[in-house]
Amino acid sequence: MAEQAPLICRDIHKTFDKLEVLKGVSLETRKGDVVSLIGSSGSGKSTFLRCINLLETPTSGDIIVHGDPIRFTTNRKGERIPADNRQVELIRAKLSMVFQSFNLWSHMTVLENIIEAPVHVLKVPRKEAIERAEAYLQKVGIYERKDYYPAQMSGGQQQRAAIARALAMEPEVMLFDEPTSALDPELVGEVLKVMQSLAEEGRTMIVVTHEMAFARDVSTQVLFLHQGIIEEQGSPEKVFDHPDSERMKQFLAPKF
Amino acid sequence: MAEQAPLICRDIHKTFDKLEVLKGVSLETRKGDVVSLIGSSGSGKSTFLRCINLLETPTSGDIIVHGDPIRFTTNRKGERIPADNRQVELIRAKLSMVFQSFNLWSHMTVLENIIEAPVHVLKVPRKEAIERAEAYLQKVGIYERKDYYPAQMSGGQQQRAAIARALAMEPEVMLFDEPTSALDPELVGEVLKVMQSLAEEGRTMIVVTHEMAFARDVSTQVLFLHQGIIEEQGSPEKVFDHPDSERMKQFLAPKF
Amino acid sequence: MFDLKGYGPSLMEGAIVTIELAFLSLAVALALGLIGASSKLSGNRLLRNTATAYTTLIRGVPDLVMMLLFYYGGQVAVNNLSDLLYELYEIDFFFQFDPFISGVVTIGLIFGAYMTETFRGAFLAVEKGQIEAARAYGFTRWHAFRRVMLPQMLRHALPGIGNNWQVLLKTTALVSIIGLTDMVRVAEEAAKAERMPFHFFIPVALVYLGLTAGSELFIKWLDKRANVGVVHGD
Amino acid sequence: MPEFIAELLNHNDIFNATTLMHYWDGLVTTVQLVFLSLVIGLLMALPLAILRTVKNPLVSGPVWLYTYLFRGTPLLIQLYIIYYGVAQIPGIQDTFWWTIFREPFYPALLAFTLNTAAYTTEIIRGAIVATPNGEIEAAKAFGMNWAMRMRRIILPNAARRAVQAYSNEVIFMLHASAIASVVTIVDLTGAARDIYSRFYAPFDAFIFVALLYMMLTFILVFVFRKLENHLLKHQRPAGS
Amino acid sequence: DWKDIRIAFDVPYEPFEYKTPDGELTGFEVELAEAMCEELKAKCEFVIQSWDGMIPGLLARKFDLIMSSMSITPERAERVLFSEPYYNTPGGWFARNDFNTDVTDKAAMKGKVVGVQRGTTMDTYVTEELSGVVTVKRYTTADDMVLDLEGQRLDVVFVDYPVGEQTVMSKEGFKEVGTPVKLGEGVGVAMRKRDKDLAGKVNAALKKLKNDGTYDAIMKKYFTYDIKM
Ligand SMILES: Nc1ncnc2c1ncn2[C@@H]1O[C@H](COP(=O)(O)OP(=O)(O)OP(=O)(O)O)[C@@H](O)[C@H]1O
Ligand SMILES: Nc1ncnc2c1ncn2[C@@H]1O[C@H](COP(=O)(O)OP(=O)(O)OP(=O)(O)O)[C@@H](O)[C@H]1O
Ligand SMILES: [Mg+2]
Ligand SMILES: [Mg+2]
Repeated sequence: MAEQAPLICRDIHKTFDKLEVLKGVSLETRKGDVVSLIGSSGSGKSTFLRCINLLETPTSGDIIVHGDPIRFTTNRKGERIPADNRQVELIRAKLSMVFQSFNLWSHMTVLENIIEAPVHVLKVPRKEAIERAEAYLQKVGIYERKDYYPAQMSGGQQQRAAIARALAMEPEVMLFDEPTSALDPELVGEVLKVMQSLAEEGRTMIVVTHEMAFARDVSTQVLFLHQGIIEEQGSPEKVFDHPDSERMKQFLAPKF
Repeated sequence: MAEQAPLICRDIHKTFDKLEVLKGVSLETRKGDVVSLIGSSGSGKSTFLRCINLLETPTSGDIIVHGDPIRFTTNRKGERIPADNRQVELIRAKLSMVFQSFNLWSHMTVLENIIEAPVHVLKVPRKEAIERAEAYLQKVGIYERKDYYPAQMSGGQQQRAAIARALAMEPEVMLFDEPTSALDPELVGEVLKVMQSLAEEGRTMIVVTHEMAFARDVSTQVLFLHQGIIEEQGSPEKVFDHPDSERMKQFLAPKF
Repeated sequence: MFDLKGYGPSLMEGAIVTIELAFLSLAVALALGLIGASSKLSGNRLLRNTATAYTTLIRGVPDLVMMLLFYYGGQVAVNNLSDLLYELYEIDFFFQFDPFISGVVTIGLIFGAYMTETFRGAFLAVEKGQIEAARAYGFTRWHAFRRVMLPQMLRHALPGIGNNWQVLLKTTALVSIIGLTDMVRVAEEAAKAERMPFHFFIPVALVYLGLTAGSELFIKWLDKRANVGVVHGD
Repeated sequence: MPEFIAELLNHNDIFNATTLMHYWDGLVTTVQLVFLSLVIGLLMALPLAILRTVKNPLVSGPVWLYTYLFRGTPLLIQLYIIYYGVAQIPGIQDTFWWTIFREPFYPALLAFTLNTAAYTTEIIRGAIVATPNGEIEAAKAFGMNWAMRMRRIILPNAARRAVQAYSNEVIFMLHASAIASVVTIVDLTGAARDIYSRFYAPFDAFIFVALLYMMLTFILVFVFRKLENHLLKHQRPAGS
Repeated sequence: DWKDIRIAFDVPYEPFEYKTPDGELTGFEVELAEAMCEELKAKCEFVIQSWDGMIPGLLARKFDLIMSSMSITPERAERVLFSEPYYNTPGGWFARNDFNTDVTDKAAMKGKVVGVQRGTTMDTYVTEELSGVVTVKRYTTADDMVLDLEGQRLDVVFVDYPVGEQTVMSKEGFKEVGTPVKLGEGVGVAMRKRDKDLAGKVNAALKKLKNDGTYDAIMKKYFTYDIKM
């Protein structure tokens, strides 16, 4: 039997009130896949990531994590909601996320932020969690800031803490929303290297990114989202070198 | 007489508790200057910008805006504070800022965010302020989102709203803290073009950026900050093509 | 010094009744408030409606009436039930409502409704991203509540809790209508007996002020802890 | 319908035209008293809350003392001291003030106002202090002075966090106004007490008045729900 | 089977029921109740109950009798069962020394402010006889009323005579005006409606006390005038 796909999304739609933000987005990943999600601002990239781990409930469409389809039901107002909270929690524990706005817990130090979920969700022994956290903090270069509160750190430091928090879960699927936006080119390179090594370990990653170099060199699949629709999809070579869509061509044209 | 320098900073130091973040940073600008502030994460770039408009009070050093040196005094706890709040407010009205974390006012729509300071601080007639705001919203491409609240917008949209808010002040000196971090390459190009056109109008800009292309092509001066010290300073040609410092060479080496 | 005309010991006893009542009802109210607020914000319509009915009804009825209804009305209901059982089945079933427990339950119920609103407001004031991060990491509801919501909402709730507590403290005086002798009741008796309308309220006010001072300090301490990692603007 | 009511009144010795008028007068008095004290109290609380957040203890200290005293002592005692205490001032009866303080309404209004202002001050202070720092910094960076920041950014922002706690305060005040009857004001509770002490039907008299209070509370809850919806619309998806 | 009886009082209401500073309950009605219990051969427990909870407490069986100066009125009689009256005190008019109006002259009384205790027979009397003539202010306690008389918010008060003696006349600057007025049906022991057997026993006991001189002995300890009914 073929290995099970870690994550399949089929025809995801999402509407905020009257605004349709996602108009049918599908995605199928294999183990070790690195999917780059590119597209202009407001095209629905974050919304799509948030739908995958059900921070937003898709208006329609299916999400299948490791062969386990998420069950939905409708509430009395006719809105679609997940049928089983327990299932959602279990699935989320397998998907970790780096938010575009970091969302570090402001009342915890960096280290506490990182060990929180491993200790309490995955039940990793505290000591081990701390060791693991410190290793990741080293990797992203903010080990000396481990006892700082988020508000005392620079933007890039916060972003790295958020990345370390996601890595420390050592999940099968990772969702990254512009994980290097606040970093300088040097650090961007380093963080991307860490991500690449994770991919080589066989973890699946979905990365919203504006780093075309990363999308081209590391990803196995590139999705170009435009106004809620996938305009272009395929291997990096295909998307970057032989794009079909006009929009993609325009997006790639040098601007500055 | 030579034209007055819009902004001079002399030997700025800033210490948080015991941590010395800025260790003597100086900067002198002329009208129409575009100063790029580059450097790794945590090197003190944001702190320096925040010192310039006194959101942080420098522990020592002078700031002179249009020939007007900011007066300091010490409070009872022995901390240095600005001596004259009125002076600080007047100076701030001449310096507008785009924050790294946007800091849009959450209880106002985008349009309200943008006209707020022009109407109430600069006393621009409301109608005129709205017209101006709408023009800038068009420029950064979020005109259709003008009646949204910040929480209802994507990261890139929020960042563009913050840029429009700063532009609408039409100030003499603008401080940008990573103004394109959340934008896709296409938009980055567009925003940078807007900024370039403002420079051509004779406005002075200080831009913290990780876009080396922008720093190289548009700026008149580049400052490379490392651990609170200016490691390298000068014209883009000098800094990028003939750097003196080892750190700068390392920073520029291709990483990915 | 201050002449208590021999009412010192009974004022003291009354103060103890007041303090016990106040703290026990506070515990009930805080628990109900947390449950109520989480129900009101939950997705479950039944829970939400029950909590809304609870806060609206309880806040609607004047405290005095609540007290009368619960204690005397409840007792009359039990009496009627007991009569009925005896007439029909000869079952001897009867119990007396204990005034102290009734007082704690009634005041707890009343202030639980106010706490519900206070907590609900505080929950709403917590930044959405903070909770999303918790949910994104697979926290169970309870875990997200305990580790993220609760500590973050506390700083928004504290001023409201402080106010509710002040009002609760004074509401304990109501228990005299169900036959308990709290310090206000003692002071009233003493004032009438000695014909000194203001005199005996001075020690009562001092006890209240003392309790207030204590709780102010405690809340200040809590506030400091709840605001860890937060930068305040001015 | 009218016959049904007439019949009900005929069969009921407590609710006749006279007692109902008595309740009505009480209702009017309660509404006046509560409404006025809340409005004036809120207007007082705004500046007081702001002063309370000032770092200088010479400014914030007196405000703290005021809220401490007025939250720390029972409203009944405050009312007593203001109502009976004023009359004890020698010679007050011959001054202009007596025309105001002779009637119980104004002393009660004064006591209620001072009391609710103290509580409201604390609520607003808490909300002000919790304003996100980034938004304040943005206001500073755009050259807003302290007063403008307060007026345009901090207070509107704080209103969103204060509204639930303030709705409690409003309902507290409505209930607390019941003690006005101890200084001879015939408010709703006063009316109920008059009728109760005549007919000795505690459940009937008090349940009826409870229904009236409930009706007032429902109106308040409704108003606050609308207000909250309005204030919190920035947290909901766009378009609604 | 009335071997254990609980009797409720609201204190203090001098001289009918009040506590001495050391906490002992005493007073005219208390002593009368003690004598009555002896007569009934019952073990009596005295309960302190504030006025607002008096009738609810009786109905909820928190106690069995109220002997706390509860005047018999038709309205109250609808809810509770009264014994034969066991005392009646007149209402007295009291005012500041500078008050010179004839309280029986309705024309002269026009516009005056009269204080009464809420729910007393004096309240009913003033409300029924003088409404539209004077302004009536109702108070929960007599002391509050005296404060307002002192503070000139009231012109005259109309209270239970012994209460007036205790509260008004114990201070300087006040006087009694007019003559005391006998009002109402007097004060009775209140019971639950269903306890008719108890009422019979109470009435018999009270009658016995009134006749064998016990009542008069107790009354003399507290009053200089006759309140017996
Ligand atoms: N309130 C504070 N308390 C203590 N340390 C602080 C505080 N604010 C900033 N720092 C420290 O100051 C240093 C410089 O921060 P700054 O925000 O200026 O960095 P930056 O150059 O802007 O970095 P980035 O590119 O990541 O935004 C960081 O190491 C940070 O941890
Ligand atoms: N709560 C909301 N209510 C209404 N509209 C929303 C809401 N959240 C997002 N949107 C809209 O949905 C669209 C997609 O947003 P999304 O955050 O997915 O964009 P994005 O592709 O991540 O953009 P960026 O690169 O700028 O982060 C935007 O136009 C935004 O205005
Ligand atoms: Mg996004
Ligand atoms: Mg920065």
